Amino acid sequence: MATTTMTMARALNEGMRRAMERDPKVLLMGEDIGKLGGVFRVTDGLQKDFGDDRVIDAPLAESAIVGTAVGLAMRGYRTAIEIQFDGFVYPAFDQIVSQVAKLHKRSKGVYTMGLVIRLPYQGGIGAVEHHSESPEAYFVHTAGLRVVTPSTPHDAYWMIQESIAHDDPVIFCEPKSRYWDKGEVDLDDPGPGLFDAVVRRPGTDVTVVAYGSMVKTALRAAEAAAAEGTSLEVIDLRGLSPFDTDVMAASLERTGRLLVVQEAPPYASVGSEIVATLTERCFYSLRAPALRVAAYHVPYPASRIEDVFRPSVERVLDGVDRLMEYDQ
Amino acid sequence: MATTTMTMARALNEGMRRAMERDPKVLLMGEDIGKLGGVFRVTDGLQKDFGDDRVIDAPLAESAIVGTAVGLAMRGYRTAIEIQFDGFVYPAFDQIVSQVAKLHKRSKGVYTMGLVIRLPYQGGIGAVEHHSESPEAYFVHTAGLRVVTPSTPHDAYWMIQESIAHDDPVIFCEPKSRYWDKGEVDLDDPGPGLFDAVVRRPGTDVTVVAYGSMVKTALRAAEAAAAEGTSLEVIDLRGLSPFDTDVMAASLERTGRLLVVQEAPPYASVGSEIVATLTERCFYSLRAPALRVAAYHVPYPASRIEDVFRPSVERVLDGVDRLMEYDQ
Amino acid sequence: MADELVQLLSPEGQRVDHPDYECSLDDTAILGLYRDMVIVRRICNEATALQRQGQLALWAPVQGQEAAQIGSGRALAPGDFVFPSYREHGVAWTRGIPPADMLRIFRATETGGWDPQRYHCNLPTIVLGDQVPHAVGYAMGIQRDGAEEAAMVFFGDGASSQGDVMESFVWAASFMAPVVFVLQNNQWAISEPTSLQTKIPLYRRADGFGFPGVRVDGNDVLAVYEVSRRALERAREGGGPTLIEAYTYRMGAHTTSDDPTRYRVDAEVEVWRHRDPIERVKALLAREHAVRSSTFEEVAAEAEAIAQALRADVLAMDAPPATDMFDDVYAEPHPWTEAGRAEVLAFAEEAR
Amino acid sequence: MADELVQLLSPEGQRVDHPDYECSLDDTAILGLYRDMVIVRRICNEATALQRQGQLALWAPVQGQEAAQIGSGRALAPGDFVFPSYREHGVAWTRGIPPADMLRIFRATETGGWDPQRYHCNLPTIVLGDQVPHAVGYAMGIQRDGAEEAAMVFFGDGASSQGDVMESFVWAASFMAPVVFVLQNNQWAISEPTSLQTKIPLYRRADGFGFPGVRVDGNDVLAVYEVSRRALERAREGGGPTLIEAYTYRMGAHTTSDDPTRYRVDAEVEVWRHRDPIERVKALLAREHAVRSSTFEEVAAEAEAIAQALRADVLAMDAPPATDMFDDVYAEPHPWTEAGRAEVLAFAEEAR
Ligand SMILES: Cc1ncc(C[n+]2csc(CCOP(=O)(O)OP(=O)(O)O)c2C)c(N)n1
Ligand SMILES: Cc1ncc(C[n+]2csc(CCOP(=O)(O)OP(=O)(O)O)c2C)c(N)n1
Ligand SMILES: [Mg+2]
Ligand SMILES: [Mg+2]
Repeated sequence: MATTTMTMARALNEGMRRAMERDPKVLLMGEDIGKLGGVFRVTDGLQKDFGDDRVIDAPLAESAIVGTAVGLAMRGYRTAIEIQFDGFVYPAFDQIVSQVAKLHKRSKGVYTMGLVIRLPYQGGIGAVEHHSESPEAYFVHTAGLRVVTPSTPHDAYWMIQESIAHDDPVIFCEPKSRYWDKGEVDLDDPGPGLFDAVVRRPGTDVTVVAYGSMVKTALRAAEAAAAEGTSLEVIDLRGLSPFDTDVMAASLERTGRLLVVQEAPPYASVGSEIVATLTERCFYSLRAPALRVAAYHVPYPASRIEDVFRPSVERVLDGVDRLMEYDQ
Repeated sequence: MATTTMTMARALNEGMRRAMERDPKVLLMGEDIGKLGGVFRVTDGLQKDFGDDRVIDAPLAESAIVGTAVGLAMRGYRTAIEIQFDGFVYPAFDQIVSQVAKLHKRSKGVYTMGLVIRLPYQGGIGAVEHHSESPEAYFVHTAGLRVVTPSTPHDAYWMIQESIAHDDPVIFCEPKSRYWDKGEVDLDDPGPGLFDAVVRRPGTDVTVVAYGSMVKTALRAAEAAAAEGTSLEVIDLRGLSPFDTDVMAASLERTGRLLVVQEAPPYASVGSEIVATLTERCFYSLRAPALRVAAYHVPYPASRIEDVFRPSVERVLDGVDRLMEYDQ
Repeated sequence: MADELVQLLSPEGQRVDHPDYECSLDDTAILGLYRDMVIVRRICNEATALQRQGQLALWAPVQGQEAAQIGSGRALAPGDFVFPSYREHGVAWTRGIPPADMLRIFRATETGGWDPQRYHCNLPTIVLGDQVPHAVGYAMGIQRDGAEEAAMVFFGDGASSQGDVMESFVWAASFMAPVVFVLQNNQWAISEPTSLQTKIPLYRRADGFGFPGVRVDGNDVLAVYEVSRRALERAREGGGPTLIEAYTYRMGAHTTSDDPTRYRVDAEVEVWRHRDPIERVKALLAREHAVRSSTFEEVAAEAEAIAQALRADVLAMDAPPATDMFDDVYAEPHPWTEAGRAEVLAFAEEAR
Repeated sequence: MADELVQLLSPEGQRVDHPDYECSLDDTAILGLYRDMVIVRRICNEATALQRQGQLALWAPVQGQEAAQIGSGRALAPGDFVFPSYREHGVAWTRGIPPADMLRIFRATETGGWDPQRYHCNLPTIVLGDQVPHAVGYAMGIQRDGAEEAAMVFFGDGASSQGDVMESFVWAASFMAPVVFVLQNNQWAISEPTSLQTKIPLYRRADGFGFPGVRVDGNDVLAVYEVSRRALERAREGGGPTLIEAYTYRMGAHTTSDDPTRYRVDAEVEVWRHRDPIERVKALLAREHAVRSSTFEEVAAEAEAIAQALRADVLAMDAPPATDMFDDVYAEPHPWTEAGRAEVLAFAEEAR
């Protein structure tokens, strides 16, 4: 078993390198991904090694980046797109929703829309406006897309490869605040499937479901809660469309309490869906209503106050408290 | 009390006429809204009467339609945009999400983004692809926007005027399958507020929440259920962001059973949010988990089979049955 | 206008000299183009009739634009790939797509219609401009494959205002993509005249992006063919993109839902009737190539037979099973989609 | 390049004749422009230092582009309205915006920075191209008001590829909107050279849309001023839009997060150093207008004082209260937003 320690950014880089080595039809496209290696250096060195025919610096037009990747997919290529920051994916929204999501259906399966749209998402890096968005709900709501998000270097390494190899379009959400976190990567064993949820910490009192950046926050909260005698089970969702209802339900049936933690604003979000789905599935197990700890219904604020906007350990613990109070 | 009978399309037309008469800063903009009067004739005659400086036929570019309306708003104008069909709003998504929704905040309230984006939405008219979408969840999730949807000519007449007069941007969703339905319009009394839900039919067993086209479907289902001895309370939501939690909760506390009916696909949708919000608010009143009857997680299908995709009276009744079975 | 318009055949069917282009087609080929146009018009009329009879949800007539579509479509090589919008029935015809397949989306029994890889012809794209970057991306794929092929993409005068179209121009120029943009300027975008989209001729849009633009008489099939052939060759040989503005006219309504009397005058339609794309070839064939009236009658009879077969095919075209909506949404099963399928099946079961 | 570039002042500070433009500014005015540029550069250096010291989250240096921004900004009339992107500190300066306000978004204490109506200057727009249709729409408002005003909008060579920018060209041309598009071609879009966005000079983009495009030496403040003045006058008088390509150079990094050594060579920067926009005006002033070195020292001292005041202001700039995020999201209270406010307040209460 070959394991190595690396950052998530590096793990993504290595994962893409492997995908490109394995399949000559794999291309990368995005703004500044060539010589610069991307603003986060996730594609560092890849253009040098694979050439600018395969690692394509794109003119600045997100709609055309996605639109041309669709055309490349029609010709049999698999393009992993880098959108420079979450907030810049919206100009491509029409191509994603009206074309990427629908062409496999429209062509009765003739076209393989095997493209990946990499979105460095979520906040927590003190950035200016539009650089800290959590747009995943838009894509989860859209039929025809798949959405995943790793929270560890190991998952980043494997999930990017699996997403590129997948025949469906995958919106690949990268928690940018975790790019520089290091972790062990097992280079031989991918572990769970692309859309499987993983129990990161077992517990008995409350099921805490998180994804992306919030997994770390949830784990810290679990640590703190344990010190106070409350046992949190922390689930890393990994797949957002589809998400892993079974793993969440199994946990909820034991704990009777569900808390969803997300960086996105709450309304009509992934958290709403998890609550609605799990409430229906586990109605008789619920000792309290499923609750959410999320951002607020405001545009991402000036980053000097982003720590109030993004769920904190304290807010997770507060959610836990609220849940624990219900059946006492 | 002056009431007249008219179609929803006509009511919208009259409402916009009144808004334009009242306020010279009100403009209309969209594709084919001038001589043609819009593909649904909702703006019929308005260019003739108000001139092409106020009723502006736009070049075919939705992003620029919204973007220029933003600029007009900065200059003090209030533009009611017509997007020709729901499926063509996506090219404007960036302007809506990154600019329209955020400029009031960014300018600390200096800019009034008093614009309206009219979206003929939902299906049921046997149209080709992209002409029957229900994109409301995208906008409800987005902070900074408001979303409303009338279901009757009376509401259409008043809500369009209130939306145009509103200082926040309003996504105005028009259930196109109801454009030709006639109804009484009270020209003097608007009735409930812009975001208020309305109980369209009182009942005792199940609270059915619907909006847009589905209100009619829900009312038909209530009729049928009554014949079989089940009493449905039908709520027309009207406001989607914000929605009227109080009216729904008051009903749910009496019935103990909630069914949300929507034309949009279910995941991470308005229905998910209603279920999540109401489950939390009325946890101890629930006799069954809140359920949804929605479209499916597929692109809008070929319209020859749209009646299976869109919730039908039968599916609503089936949802009611499932709810009623819980506590028996 | 005249001096910027490539024309090889006058409205009266007289040959016209052009400094840069000359007709390379022989009798048989010209008769072939004539035949194509007659058949496509007949298909279009049949479809309109079918719509009137409630057999189609909608139809977008091509009448008046047959030369623009047949001339460009016939210039394509089999290996080229073409990206139509929603009105390119003539182009689809040149790719060998069965007429009934063209009508599937209009009968609303499906959202596609044919196998795009088989015919090297993409499915109709309804969202204005969305197909244009697809063509450019496809062309970038051609480059990477080192193939001598080209992509050709169709869009209208109205669609030319969409950002996606212009971003595609940027890309095509930047990557020297082997793509030919065919802008059919049929003077109208539903009720909006071309003058609302631009104050200068649309072919000049290319000037701003650094590749050639050419305006061709879109009702002159010979000119359209030659201009398209040249542009496609250029693309295949690595010369980069070309914008062709086919200057033509939509003789009918925008679609069968449209009422053009609300926004345009009959006199305008009359003017264009005298520029009919079929009549001028017929005149040429009759005069210059001594094609006999019996041949024209044969073509008409063939078109009639195709129309009748089409009618039969369309009437036989049933709604798909309800569960069709769940097929092919994803390449691998997605549990949310499958949950819908299960619900529909259970419901159908119950109803029985 | 030379023959297409409007230049009135050589890099050496020599006057240059131009057939269409001549300098209308007197000594005082030119000294004023010099002063502006010196101050803006000093502000920029201070901001960079503040960022290095951890006082700003980010900074986007304007160094090298002072003439492009001061020349155009100073050509504006008070009633005109200007739409900057995120690097237009020079333009903001010409609108009277306090330097500290320019830095608020970079200190991440807010997402705006000033009252746009007061200064007739929109807030910085970060999403590339989004501000361009705003300017056109604003200009359409000017038309409807019957006012003699113009809108001016700034964007970069990279942003020129965005659909929104080109759709704005369509609109401006179609409605003859009183808008001046200022494209600062600073040769780079982060790591991407302008040659990736276009193969021909960007000012020629306007040709494809039917309005004038002009390339001006963006490091020549006199030329930028005159070209801008002319375009603004034309706009105000109903002549429609103009595209000005200010050919300049980003001397610094894209932002303080950027590392330009990864993608460009020092020699290139050196070449542009010889074209410095400030030095050439200084040479002119010294030689032709006999401005004494004491005057230059006074300007430097004033710039220094402004920089020090800026530093003090920035250091005094606190994070807003957490509930700031709930203010002004909506013009009227929205219950979902207010629920968040209540939660944050309750939480703060509890923590006390
Ligand atoms: C993005 C988008 N907006 C609006 C529409 C509705 N629509 C369909 S066809 C059409 C007019 C298109 O005109 P043009 O591009 O000239 O093509 P033509 O119909 O004349 O062939 C419009 C506005 C659409 N399909 N897509
Ligand atoms: C829609 C969008 N995509 C990507 C970005 C990220 N981004 C910020 S600045 C920049 C380069 C812009 O270059 P240019 O337009 O030439 O302006 P300059 O920075 O040179 O002034 C990029 C890619 C963005 N802000 N908006
Ligand atoms: Mg047209
Ligand atoms: Mg630049």
